[in-house]
Amino acid sequence: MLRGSLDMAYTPDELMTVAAARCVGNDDVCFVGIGLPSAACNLARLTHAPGITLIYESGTIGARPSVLPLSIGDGELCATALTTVSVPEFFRYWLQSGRITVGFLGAAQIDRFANINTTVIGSYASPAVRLPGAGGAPEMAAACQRIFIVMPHSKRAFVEQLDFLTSFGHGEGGNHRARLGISTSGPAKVITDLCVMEPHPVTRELTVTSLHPGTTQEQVEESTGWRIGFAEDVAETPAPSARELEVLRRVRLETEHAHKGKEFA
Amino acid sequence: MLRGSLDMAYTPDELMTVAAARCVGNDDVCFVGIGLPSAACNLARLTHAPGITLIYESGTIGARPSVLPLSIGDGELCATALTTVSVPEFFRYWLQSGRITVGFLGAAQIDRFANINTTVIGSYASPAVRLPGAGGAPEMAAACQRIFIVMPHSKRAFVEQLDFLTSFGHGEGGNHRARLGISTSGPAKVITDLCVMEPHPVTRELTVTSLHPGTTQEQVEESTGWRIGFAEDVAETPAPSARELEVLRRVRLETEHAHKGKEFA
Amino acid sequence: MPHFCSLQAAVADAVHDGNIVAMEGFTHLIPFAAGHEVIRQGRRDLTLVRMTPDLIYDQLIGAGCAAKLVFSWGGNPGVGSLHRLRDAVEHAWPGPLALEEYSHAALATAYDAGAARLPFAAFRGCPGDLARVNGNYRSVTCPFTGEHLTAVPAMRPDVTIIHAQRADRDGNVMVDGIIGVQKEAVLAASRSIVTVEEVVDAFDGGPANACILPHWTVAAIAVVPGGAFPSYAYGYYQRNNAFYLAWDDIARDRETFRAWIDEHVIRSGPEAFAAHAARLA
Amino acid sequence: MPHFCSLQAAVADAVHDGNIVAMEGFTHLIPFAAGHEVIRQGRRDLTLVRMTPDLIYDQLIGAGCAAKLVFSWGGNPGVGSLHRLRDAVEHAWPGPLALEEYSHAALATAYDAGAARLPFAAFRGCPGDLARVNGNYRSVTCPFTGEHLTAVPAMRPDVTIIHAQRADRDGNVMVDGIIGVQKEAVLAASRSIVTVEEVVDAFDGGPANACILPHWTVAAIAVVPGGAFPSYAYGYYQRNNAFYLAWDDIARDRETFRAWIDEHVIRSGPEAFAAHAARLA
Repeated sequence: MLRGSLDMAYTPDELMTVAAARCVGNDDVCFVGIGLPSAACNLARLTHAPGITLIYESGTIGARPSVLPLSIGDGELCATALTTVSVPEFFRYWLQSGRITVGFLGAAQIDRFANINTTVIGSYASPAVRLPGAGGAPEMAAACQRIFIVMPHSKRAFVEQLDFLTSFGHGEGGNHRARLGISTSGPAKVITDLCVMEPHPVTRELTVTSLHPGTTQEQVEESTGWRIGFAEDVAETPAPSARELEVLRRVRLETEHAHKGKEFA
Repeated sequence: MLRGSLDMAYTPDELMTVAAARCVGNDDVCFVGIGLPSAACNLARLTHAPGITLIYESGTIGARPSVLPLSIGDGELCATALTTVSVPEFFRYWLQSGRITVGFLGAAQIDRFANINTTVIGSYASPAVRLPGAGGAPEMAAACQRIFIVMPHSKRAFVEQLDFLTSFGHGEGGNHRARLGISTSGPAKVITDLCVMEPHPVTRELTVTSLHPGTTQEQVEESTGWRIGFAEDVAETPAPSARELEVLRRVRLETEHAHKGKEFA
Repeated sequence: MPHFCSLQAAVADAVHDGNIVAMEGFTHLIPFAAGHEVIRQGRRDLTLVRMTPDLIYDQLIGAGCAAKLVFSWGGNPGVGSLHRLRDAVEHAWPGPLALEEYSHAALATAYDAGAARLPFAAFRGCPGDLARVNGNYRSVTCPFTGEHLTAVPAMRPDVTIIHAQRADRDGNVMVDGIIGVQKEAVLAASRSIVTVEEVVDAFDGGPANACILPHWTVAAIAVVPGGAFPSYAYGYYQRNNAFYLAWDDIARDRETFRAWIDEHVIRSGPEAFAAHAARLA
Repeated sequence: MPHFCSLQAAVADAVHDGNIVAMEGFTHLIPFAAGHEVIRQGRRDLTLVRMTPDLIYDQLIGAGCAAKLVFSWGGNPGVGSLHRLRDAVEHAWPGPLALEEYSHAALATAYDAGAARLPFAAFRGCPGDLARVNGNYRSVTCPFTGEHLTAVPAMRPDVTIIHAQRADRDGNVMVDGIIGVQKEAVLAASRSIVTVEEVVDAFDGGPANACILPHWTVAAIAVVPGGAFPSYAYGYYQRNNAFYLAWDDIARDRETFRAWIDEHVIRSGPEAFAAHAARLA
């Protein structure tokens, strides 16, 4: 589905990606996951934040991929990186030391305090769906200075109660992070294909602060598994600019071309 | 002072070095200190143990210096090494993990159980002589599979009571190491300019097992600060071979030449 | 001095039923040829350890080699699920699979402690349910600040298997590019097998601080060009993303999977990987 | 982005009286020019941290900059004593010097913990008197095996100063050769100064796993060719062993030492080091 005026049509995914890209700046040091976060961070690098540092958990520091990686350890990341360190060093010296300013996360489930589940749907012992698991997410959620969560909006994903708490967001809300001795600020925004949510300054419950062009409050309410609140002044998310769309589409096209590779014989 | 027949004359220092070199074999992985241990290990490498691995605590693994280093971090070590790792990695992954088969130590003081002092003469709080300190020695004494101690024999050095226990040898003797959970075998030989001592199989007290050519039991007794014991069959230390002397002298000559360097202006 | 030998001999010698086996390579240099050899030799009841199980453990699990999986992220990178892993966990096919699950930070530091032969690793953990389902998440208290840190036991595999770009004639092994936890996994293990793209006379002109495993840390080396396919060998050949995508269909169905294993693993050998070998200019 | 500036400005900005200052470089790339600048600026009551104090801290201690020394081996490598260090400890000249003394393994792992921003490091310690005279040797118990390990607090300097071969124009810093604890010391510190031999356009052709400090980990960079003299810069110039030998005489006597400091430090500047700079083919 394309939205916007005819000459500036864009997909919900493109809007999400652009909105995520706008969260990071030139001086940020970003922990980048594969998929939409990688697209967003590289879009930022190729537009308003040329000096941004992108780090992938494969230990590639300062990667500048010309095409988006399919895995977090693609050769392109290493070839363009300032340096590549071992994975234990990456987690010990670089992530957990608190040097990374921004981390992007996705999730299968998220709750009202931006805690997330990437482990199982159903019970842990006999899950209905076994998901990939934690990866770098738990320590990223704890150690990055700010966290942005990017995921499509649906009632299955935005749930009243997580099946498993993989990565800690704002816990039970309020100053729960601080009470546990976590010094970083945690999830700052949740960006979906419908809206942008931010934690309430006091309760830390996610609140809609911006609706994407064409989205209604009702749509958000119907897609959220708890009674979602809205800020007093809900803004309209700025549409992607022509330049942002152009760069994003070019990178994706080049990526698609590069990843076709040779067919498996 | 030269000993031996005219065509095979050698100094006590040369005999010590050759005796030390003979302690290591082709499959050994040696933690090498500067000075006599470095000369001994490289002599071994250039004669009977061409496959020996020499590691200096600067993190240079598999160094094959053509001249003997003046410091444990000379450029020659890095240039000829298989690889050079960081100092924390060296101590964590390589030394303390128990991978190093042989370590050489020297000392200002040693006691009857081959415990050594390289820290102070006199009291710690106001020492008569402040020595360099521990360096890599304590963990080397604990983690290398076998330890060889090489030092000139004198009453000031071979003492009844250490002023400071820097590196643990056989402690109070007997199975003291095992009682403390140390799995390595500890000091195996002490090589001096007079003799070779080995710990008694049960008491672990140092016992003379070999006298250097021309040395008497009385000389050893007069140079030792405790009542030193002798093995039932005290051997005569084999004199250096012509080949060993030739290689050792050539390396030392080349080293002297190389280290003169440019004068300080 | 490691034993230069066939992959068949190396696996037969080092990998036994019931072993704790780590096959590492963080998205890069994944030792697929060695994994296939383990399947071909019919090993059973293995505890498979790997940060990112990837297709290699999907294959071993589906082929019935594993009793337990120790891991921190189990997906098909950039594609989706590992269907054989899911089938084992969700439906106990072809048998039940016990899980011991960590975060990347926890498992990476556990390997680091294993390489240092320390009994545990301490790190700044974080609240969540992982510590509830894995009894190996414990706590230590800093004796200086009183802070509680998370502790996990050191990872000490019986056997570690990695793939590297090259060995020299003495059996020293060089890994270049994304080095992951390969060095730690080898140093943490009781014994190790390395498959390599090629053997060179010397690592001349190599950097002073390259990631090199000295010959006395490696038990056996087998030359298997292309042995990391469909993952990649930096400087040699690229990741075959098409295969990663194709695997989604192959592995989704038990019969398709079995047929694939039969054709490409059971009725094949390490030499088949040579078709994927290349040396980038 | 680090501030490219003069060494004078970098030291004036970052090094304050009473600071915990680490100047690292394990026999290699010892930041002598920066040490001289600290002496020239008359800093006092510093806690100086360095695994191997070497001549650089002999100079700072003799010049009266230090109240305390944290170290693990304090000699003139291959030559003998550090006479100014000994005079301070044995005769409190030019003032008393407190010691906090470790083994190399302990101090190296303390830097490692500092870089990881962990509060302490655990390692397999060994019996001896060091733990008796340094209250920072404590104990932690493995929650899995019950083994008692030695714990030391993480090393977290206020300022770390290192010398490196080169920076690029963005302020990234590359260290090549014996890398010691330089990376850890910079990452463990609140702020850092790096002196470099030269600034290059890019680290082209460098190895994938080179030791590089990204620009956002470094506060200030000063270009000081020859700044590691009389130690060395791998690939640039060799260690001046003759100076290490000559220092034994210079430092043995208080007056000779004072005259040397006056002539070569107080009435000199960083530019004097350029006479020792070179680039090996």
